Amino acid sequence: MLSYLLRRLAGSLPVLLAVSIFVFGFVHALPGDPARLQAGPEASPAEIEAIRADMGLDGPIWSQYLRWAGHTVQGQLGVSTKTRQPVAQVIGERFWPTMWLTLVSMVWSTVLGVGLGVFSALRRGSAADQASMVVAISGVSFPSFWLGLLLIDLFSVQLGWLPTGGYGTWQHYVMPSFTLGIGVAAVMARFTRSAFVEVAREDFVRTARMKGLSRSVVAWKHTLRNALIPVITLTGLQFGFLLGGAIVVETVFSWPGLGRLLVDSVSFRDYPVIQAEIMLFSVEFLLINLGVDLLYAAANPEIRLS
Amino acid sequence: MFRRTALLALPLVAAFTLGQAAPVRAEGAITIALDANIVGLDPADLNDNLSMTATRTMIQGLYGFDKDMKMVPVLAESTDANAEATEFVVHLRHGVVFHDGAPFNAEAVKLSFDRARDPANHLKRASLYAPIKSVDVVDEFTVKITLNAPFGAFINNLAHQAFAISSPKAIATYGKDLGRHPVGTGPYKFVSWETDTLTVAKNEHYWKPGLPKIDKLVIHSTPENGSRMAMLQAGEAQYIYPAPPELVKVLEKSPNLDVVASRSIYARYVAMNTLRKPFDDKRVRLALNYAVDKAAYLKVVFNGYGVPLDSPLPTLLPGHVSQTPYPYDPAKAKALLAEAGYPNGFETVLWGGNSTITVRGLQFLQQQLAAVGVKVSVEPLESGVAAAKIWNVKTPEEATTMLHYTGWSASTGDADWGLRPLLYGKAYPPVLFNTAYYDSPKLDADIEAGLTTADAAKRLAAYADAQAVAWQDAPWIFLGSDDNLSAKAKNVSGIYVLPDGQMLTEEAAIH
Amino acid sequence: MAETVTQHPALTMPASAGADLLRVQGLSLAMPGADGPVTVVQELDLAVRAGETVALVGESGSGKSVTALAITRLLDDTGGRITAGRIDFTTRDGARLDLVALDDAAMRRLRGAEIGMVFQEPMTSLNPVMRVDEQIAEAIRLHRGMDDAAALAEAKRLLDRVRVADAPRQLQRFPFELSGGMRQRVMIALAISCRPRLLIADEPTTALDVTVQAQVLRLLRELQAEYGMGLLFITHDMGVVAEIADRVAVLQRGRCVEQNETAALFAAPSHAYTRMLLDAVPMLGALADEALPRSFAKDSLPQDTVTPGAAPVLEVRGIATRFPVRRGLRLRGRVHAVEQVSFAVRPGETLGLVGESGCGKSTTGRSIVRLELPDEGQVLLEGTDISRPSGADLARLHREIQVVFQDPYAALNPRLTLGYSIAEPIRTHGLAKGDAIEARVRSLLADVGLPAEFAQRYPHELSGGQRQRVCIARALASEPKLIIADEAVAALDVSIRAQVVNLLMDLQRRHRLAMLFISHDMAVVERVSHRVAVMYLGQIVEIGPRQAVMQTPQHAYTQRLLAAVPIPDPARRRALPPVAEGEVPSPMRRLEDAPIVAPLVRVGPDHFVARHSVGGLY
Amino acid sequence: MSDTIRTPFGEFWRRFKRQRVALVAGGLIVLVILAAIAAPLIAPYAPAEPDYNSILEGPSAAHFLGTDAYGRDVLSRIIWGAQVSLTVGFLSVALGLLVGVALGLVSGFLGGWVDSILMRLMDVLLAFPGIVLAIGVVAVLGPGIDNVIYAIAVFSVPVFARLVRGSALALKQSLYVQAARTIGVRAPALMLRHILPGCLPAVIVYASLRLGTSILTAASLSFIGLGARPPSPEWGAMLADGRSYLGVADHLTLFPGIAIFLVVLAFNLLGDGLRDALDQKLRT
Repeated sequence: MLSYLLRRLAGSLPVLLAVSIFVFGFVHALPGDPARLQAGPEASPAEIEAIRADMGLDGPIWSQYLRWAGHTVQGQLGVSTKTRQPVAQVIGERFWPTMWLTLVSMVWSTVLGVGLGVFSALRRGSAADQASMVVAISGVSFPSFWLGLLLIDLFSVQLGWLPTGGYGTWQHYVMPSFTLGIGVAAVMARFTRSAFVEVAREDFVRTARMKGLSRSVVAWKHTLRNALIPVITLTGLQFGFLLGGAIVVETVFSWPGLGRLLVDSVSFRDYPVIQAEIMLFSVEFLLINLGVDLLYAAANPEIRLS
Repeated sequence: MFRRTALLALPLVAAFTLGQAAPVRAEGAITIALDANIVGLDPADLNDNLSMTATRTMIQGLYGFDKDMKMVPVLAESTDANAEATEFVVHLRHGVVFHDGAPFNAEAVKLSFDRARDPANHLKRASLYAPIKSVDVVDEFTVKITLNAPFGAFINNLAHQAFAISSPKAIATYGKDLGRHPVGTGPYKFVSWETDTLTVAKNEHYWKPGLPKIDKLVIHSTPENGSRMAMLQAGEAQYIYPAPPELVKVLEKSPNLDVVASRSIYARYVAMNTLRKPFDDKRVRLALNYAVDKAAYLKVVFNGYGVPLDSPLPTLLPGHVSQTPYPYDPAKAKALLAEAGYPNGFETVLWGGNSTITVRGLQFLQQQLAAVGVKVSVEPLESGVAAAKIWNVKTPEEATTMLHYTGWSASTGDADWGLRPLLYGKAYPPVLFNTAYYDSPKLDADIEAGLTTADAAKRLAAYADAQAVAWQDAPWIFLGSDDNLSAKAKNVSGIYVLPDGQMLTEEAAIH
Repeated sequence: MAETVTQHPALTMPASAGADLLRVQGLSLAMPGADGPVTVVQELDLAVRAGETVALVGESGSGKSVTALAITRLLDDTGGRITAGRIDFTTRDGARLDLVALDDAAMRRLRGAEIGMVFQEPMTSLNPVMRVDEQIAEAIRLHRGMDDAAALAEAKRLLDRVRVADAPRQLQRFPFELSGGMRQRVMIALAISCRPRLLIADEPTTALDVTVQAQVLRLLRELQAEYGMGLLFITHDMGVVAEIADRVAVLQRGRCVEQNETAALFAAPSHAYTRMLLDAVPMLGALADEALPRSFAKDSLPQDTVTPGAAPVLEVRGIATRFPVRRGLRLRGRVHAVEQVSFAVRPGETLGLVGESGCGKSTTGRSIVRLELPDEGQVLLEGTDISRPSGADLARLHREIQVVFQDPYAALNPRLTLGYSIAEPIRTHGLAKGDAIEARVRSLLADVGLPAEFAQRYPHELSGGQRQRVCIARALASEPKLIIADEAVAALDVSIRAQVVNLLMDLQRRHRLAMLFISHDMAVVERVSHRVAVMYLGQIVEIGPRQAVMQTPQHAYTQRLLAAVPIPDPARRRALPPVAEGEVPSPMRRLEDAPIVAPLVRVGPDHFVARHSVGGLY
Repeated sequence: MSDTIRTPFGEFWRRFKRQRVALVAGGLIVLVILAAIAAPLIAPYAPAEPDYNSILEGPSAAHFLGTDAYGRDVLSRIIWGAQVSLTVGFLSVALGLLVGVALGLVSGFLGGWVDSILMRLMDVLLAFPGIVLAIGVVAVLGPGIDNVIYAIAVFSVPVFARLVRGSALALKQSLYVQAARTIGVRAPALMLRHILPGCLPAVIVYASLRLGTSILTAASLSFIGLGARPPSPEWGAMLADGRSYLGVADHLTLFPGIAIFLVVLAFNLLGDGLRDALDQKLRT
C-alpha cells in the first residue's frame, strides 16, 4: 500500500514537471508586462526596469524558469507582485473557503444526484424517470451566474433569508453551494442512472433476486454498490474541476476563493501567484486522482487485491 | 429546492463555524462595499483608489482634501514656500500620536518620506517623491522640503495619499511588511485584513475631538455590481460605491436607501492617434467630435449621471476653463469627413477596457460613429493585454493604437496632472499616457510654464491656454465627466466620495 | 450414497400423476421486441417430480431459458410476460400453488427456499463486490432464520459439501479470485443452501471445461439424490442430457416438439427435429475404426486430401509466447501461454489442436498470424521463415494464412456490409479490381452457400451460422493455403455446427486447404482431423495421427480429457464418471520458475508423447 | 430475419424514435437552427440598430421582448444571436472534436510511448483550470468570437481524446479489428475504417452534451469580460450585459437566459437520447 502510494506519487512527478513548464511558458506568453502593471500608471521606465529585475524577470527565460522551479521545489513560492504578500499566504487564505465550498457542494449534490439516479433507474422508462431526468438535466443547463443572481434577488433581497455573499456561517454556503452543486447533481444523477441500469442487467442481480430478496434490497445492497464504482471516478473528476476554482460562483457570491484570486492574478499578471496556484491545482488534481483510485480500489475488490 | 438544500447543509453546520460570524449590524458599525480588492495598506506603495481609500481611514498626510476636494491641512498647520517653488517649510500639528503610541513629529515625517523615496525600497509611488531633493528636520515640529527643480503644484502632491505618514515605530518593526500592518494617526485603527475584508476600529485617542463617531468600519470588496447592490438592499452593507447608475431606479424605490451623486474629476474621452491616418487630419478629429451625442452618451452609459466635457479638464479640477462645445451634428460630421476625403467614412479599431460599463461606452461609440459612416471594430482589452498593446510600446511608430476610449482622474487634484500625462509631447507611452500621440509645441510650452512656477495666477493662465489649444486641435473625442454614484442606507451620514473616487470616512456616523 | 445414484431414478420412480412437484400447463410467454411483444414460448406442458431430472433441450432461441425464468417468475424483471397457462408447484408443506398467480412477495418466499436456480455464467452470476460467505449466508438468513454465525457455519458446511477445497478460506474470497469451476460450485451451494424442492439448472456446465463439467454434473446428481430434489436441467448438449436426465423435453422455437424418457427418446426419436439434433451431435468414438476424417454429411466420404510426403505448408518450430505479469513497474512473473510448441501442417491436412481453456491453443494460432508476437521459435510458411517478416513476407503471411474466429458476430465489423468485409482481403492484397471484386464476392458467397444479395447486408441481420459462413468466405477471399479455425464452431448451435464443419471439410476438398483446427470439443476434432495435437499448460503433450491419439491415448492428460467427454448415449451412461477432482493449474509462473520442456518421445508411427512432467502429469 | 435491410443508421433511428424527450429536444434544436438561418427574414429589427428614444422598454407590441440599453430590439437580437451562439457551440465542439479524436485515435491505436506522452499532455490540459486557459487564449489572440471558439475548443480536446482513446483501446482488442489485422489491413485503414467508426457513437453523444457546455462556457466568458465582441448578440453576452439591469429591466436577462437554458437543455436531452439509442450496453 505504502509502496503503491510512493510509486504513484513518483509517477506523477513527470506530469508536474510538464505542468510547471507549461504553466511557466503560458504565464510568460501572456501579453502584458507585470512590472508595468505593478509599477502603476505613473512610474518611469527606469522604475519599471528596476521592478522587473526585482521580480526576477531579467535574464533568459530558461534561467528564470530554473530559478523559479528551484525555489518552488524548496517551498519558496515567492511574493505576490500585486500585494507583496508571500504567495503561500495569499493562496492559503483562499484555499479553505474554496475547499469547504467544494466539499459542501460535492456532498449534497452527490447524495441528491445518486438518489435521483437510483430513483430514475428503478423506474426506467416511466414518466417519473423521464421527468426527474429532465429536471436533473435542467440543472446543468443554467448559466450559473444568472442562477446565482436570481437566487440572491429572491432569497437575500426579497426574502432576506440568506446573506448575499461572503464567507463564514452556514447560511453563507447555501446559495453558492447550490449554484455550484446543481450541475454536479445533474451529472451525478444521469451517470448513476445509467450505471445503475447497466448493473441491473448483470447476471448477479438475477442471482440475488433468485435468493428471494426483494427488489429494494437487491437495488440498494447488490446493484448500487456495483453501480457506485464508476460513479466514484466521476465524483473525483468533478471534485477536481470544482477545486480548480468556481470563478463565476465565487464572483457572484463574493466568495473569497481561489477562482477569483486566479482571475485577479491573471489580469494583474501576478506571475508568482498564477504559477503557484496552477501548480496547486495540478497537485490537487493528481492527489484527487490518487484518492479516487484508492477509493475505487476500496470499492472494487478486484482492483484492491490484484 | 431551497429548503432541501438548507436541510442538507444542516449537519455540516458544525464544520463551518470557523471563520467570522454573520455580518455585524450592531450600532456603531458600518460596512462599506467597494468594487475591487484592497491591494495593500502602505500608502506609498499603492496606485489604486480603493486601497488608498482604505489607508485614508488609518493613515494621514500633511495635507488632505475636504469633501469637495479642496485641499486642507491635516497634520500640517501651514507651509511657507519660496518664490521659485523649490523650498517648502512645513509647520506640523502638535500633540498628535500614532496608533502605536509613537509621537508625530518632524522626525516621523522625514523618516516616512525618506523611506518612500528611497529607490532601494521599490515603492510604487516613489515617482511622486522624485521632485524632492531632501527632507530636513528644522525643529521638532518643522520640516523643510527642498526640491530639485521648481514645482508649483508641490503642495498638491503633499495632499496625495502617497504622502501619508506611517508610524516610525511601525516602519522599524515591520520593514517591508508595512503594507500588512498599517499604523498612522487617522481616525481608525487597523484590526484585520483578510482576503475581501478590512476591519478598522475607532481610534480612541484621535486628535480631532468628537471623532470618529462609530466603533467599527468594515470595507468589503464585492466586485460584482449586482452582488454589491444586493448587499445594500439586504442590509449587509450600509454604503456602496460605486453604485451602478443603471440601477438607480431600484434604489430610489427603496424607502430606506439614498442615492448619492456627486460630480467627479473624471474625464472620459476617446484618444485618436494623431500620428496615424486618418486621425492626423484635424477635420476628421473634429468630425468625430460632432458625430457623438454627448447627452445620449451620458444617458446610455451613465443613466444621465454626469456632464458633457467642455474642456480637456473636468469642471471640478482647479484651472478648468469652459470651451465652446462641439454640438451633436452628424451632418456636419459627414461634411467634414467628406472634406477630409472620406465621403463614405472609413474603418478603424476602437480599444477600451473590458468592464461592463466601459464596454457599454464602446458599444455606444460604435453606434454613433456608424451613423456617420465610420465603421468601428470594438476591442475590449483585458488589462494585461491593454498594458502590452497600449502602454508598453517603446516608440510612437510601434503603436498600433487607433481609437482609445479611456478616462482619467487627476489624483493630485491639480490641472498639471490633468493635462501633462495625457497631452504633453513628452508623455507618449511608455513614459506617460498620451495615447493620442498629440504633440503641440504651444501646449507643451504652457505645461512647462505651469510647472516651473508656484505663482497661482501664472499657472492658471498657462493652463487656460493649454485647454484652449487642446480643445481646438481635438486630439480626443471629448465625451463627459460622469458622476460618482454611491448609495447608502438613509441612517448613515458622513461618508463622502471625493471627485477623484477616493472616499472620506472620518465623519461616518449611523443614526 | 453412491449406490443410490447408480440406479436410474427415472426407472424406479412411479410415474403416478399427483406426485408432480412442478407441473407447467399450456404456458405461453412473450418478450418485448422491437415491434411489440414476441411470443417466445407457446403452450408448453412440462412436469418434474421429486427426485427426477428433466432435461429441457433446445438450440439457442428455443425458449428454454425463458421458461426457467417464467417458473421462477424472474421473467417479470426482464419485461417478459406470461400470456397463458399455469405453473403449479407443490410446496414443502404440501400446498399446491399456481406460480403464475403469485405476487412478488409470495414468490420471494419460494425463491431460494423451495426453488433454487443455477445459472449458466458462473463468471458473472456472483456479485463481484461481495465475499462468498455473505452471498451464501444472505439466503440462509433470509429463509432459514439463522443468525449470522449459524449462517456462516452453514455456508462453510455447504462449500464443503460441494467439494470446494479449503472452504474457510474460499468463503473469505471474492468471486473473481475463484476459477470458473469453483464459482459454479459456489453457485450450486447457494442454490441448495435452503434445501429447495426444485432445482433449476440453466446450462450450468456450458461455460466450463469438459473435465470440470464432468465434476459438476456428478455433483449435481449426488446432491439431487441426497436432497430428493426435482431437477430441471436446461441444456443444448445432448451428451450432457444422456449423462444426467431421466426425461427429456425438446423445445424448438418455443414449442415442445417431443417429450419422453431419456433412453426411449435417444433410442427412437419420434420428431424430425429431435432426430436432426441427435444426428448432428458428434459422438466421440464415431470414427474409432476409421483412419481418415469424415464429415457429418449423410453419405460423406473419407477426407482423403493429404498427399503423403508433401512439403508442409506451415511449420512451427519451438515457438514460445509468454505474457509478462507486472505488478506496478516490477515484473512478477510470466504466463507461459505457449512453450516450445512445434508441429507442421501439410497441404490438405487438418491438424486438430485440442485442450481446455487456457492451455495455449488459441495463443498458438494467434502467434502464427502475429496477433501475438512469439518470444522464441520460428514459423515457416512454405519453407520461408516468417518469424521476423519483411513487408513482403508479412503481406504473404496475411494472404496465405487466414483465420476463422470463434465468435462470428464479433469477428465482422458491424458497421460494414458483408460484401465489403469479404472484399477487404481482395482489395488489401490487390487481388482483383473494379467489377471483378464484386464478381469474386458473389462467387465466394456461393461457395459458402449464401445468396449473392447478402453482400448488401449487415452482420446483425444474419444468424450465427450465416455469419460464420461469411467469415469463411472472407477467409477464402485471398485464396489462402492454410486456414486456422480457432474454435470456429464452438459458438454455433449443434445443427449449424455440423453444417459449418461440413462446409469447411468440403472446402478443404475443393481447395486442398490445410487447416489448423483449434477446438476444445473432442468429438468435433475427431470428425475433422487427420492428426491431433493435445495441449496442456502451453505445451503439446501428445501429437499424432487422430486415430492413434484418440483410441490409444498415451499421455495422462489426454486420457483424462477423453474420459470426461459426455457420450450422447444413455445406454453408455457411466455410474459415476471416473473424473479426477481438482483443476488445471495456472500457466502463470514466477520469473525464476521456468517450466521444464523436453523433446517428445515417439510411441508409434508419427505419434509422440511428452514424458516429462507438465503440471505434475506424465 | 427481417427482409428490409437495416443499415446501422436505420437501427439507430429505430431506437432513437422511441426516445420521445430527445425527439422533442431535437425538434427544438432544428427550429432554433432554422430561425438562426432565417434571421434576416424573421427578425423584426436589425440586431445592432440603436434607438435612444426607446431605451430599456419592457415587452410591448412594437418590441415583443422589449428593448435594451441602446433601444435595440431584444427579440431580434435573440434571433440573430442564435446564429452566433450556435456557431460558437458547433464550431468549438467540432474543433475540439477533430483534434481530440485524432489524438485519442492515434494514442489508443499506437499505444506505447506515443500514448504515454499524449495522455500526459492531456492530463496537463485537464489539470489546467479551463477558464484560465480561455483567459490565456483570449489574452494572446485578442477578444472576439473566433478566439472564444478556440478557447472553448481547447477545453474539449482532452475530453474527446480520452474518450476516443478508451474506445480505441477497446476496439483494438475487438475481434473484428484482429480479424482485419490477420487479413493484412494496414494501420491507417484499420484506424479510419475499423476503429474510428466504432468510436463515433460515443463521440456523437458526447459532442451533443458538449455543445450545451460550450454555449454555457461562452456565456461564462462573457460574464468575466472575455466573450464575444460588441455588438455581437451572442446570448451569453446579452445575458452578461443584461445582468446590470436586474431589477430595472429584467427582460434583458430573462429572455436570453431562457434561450440559453432551452437550447442547452435541448442539447443535453438530445445527447441523453442519443446515448440511449447508440449505447450497445443500454439496448433493450
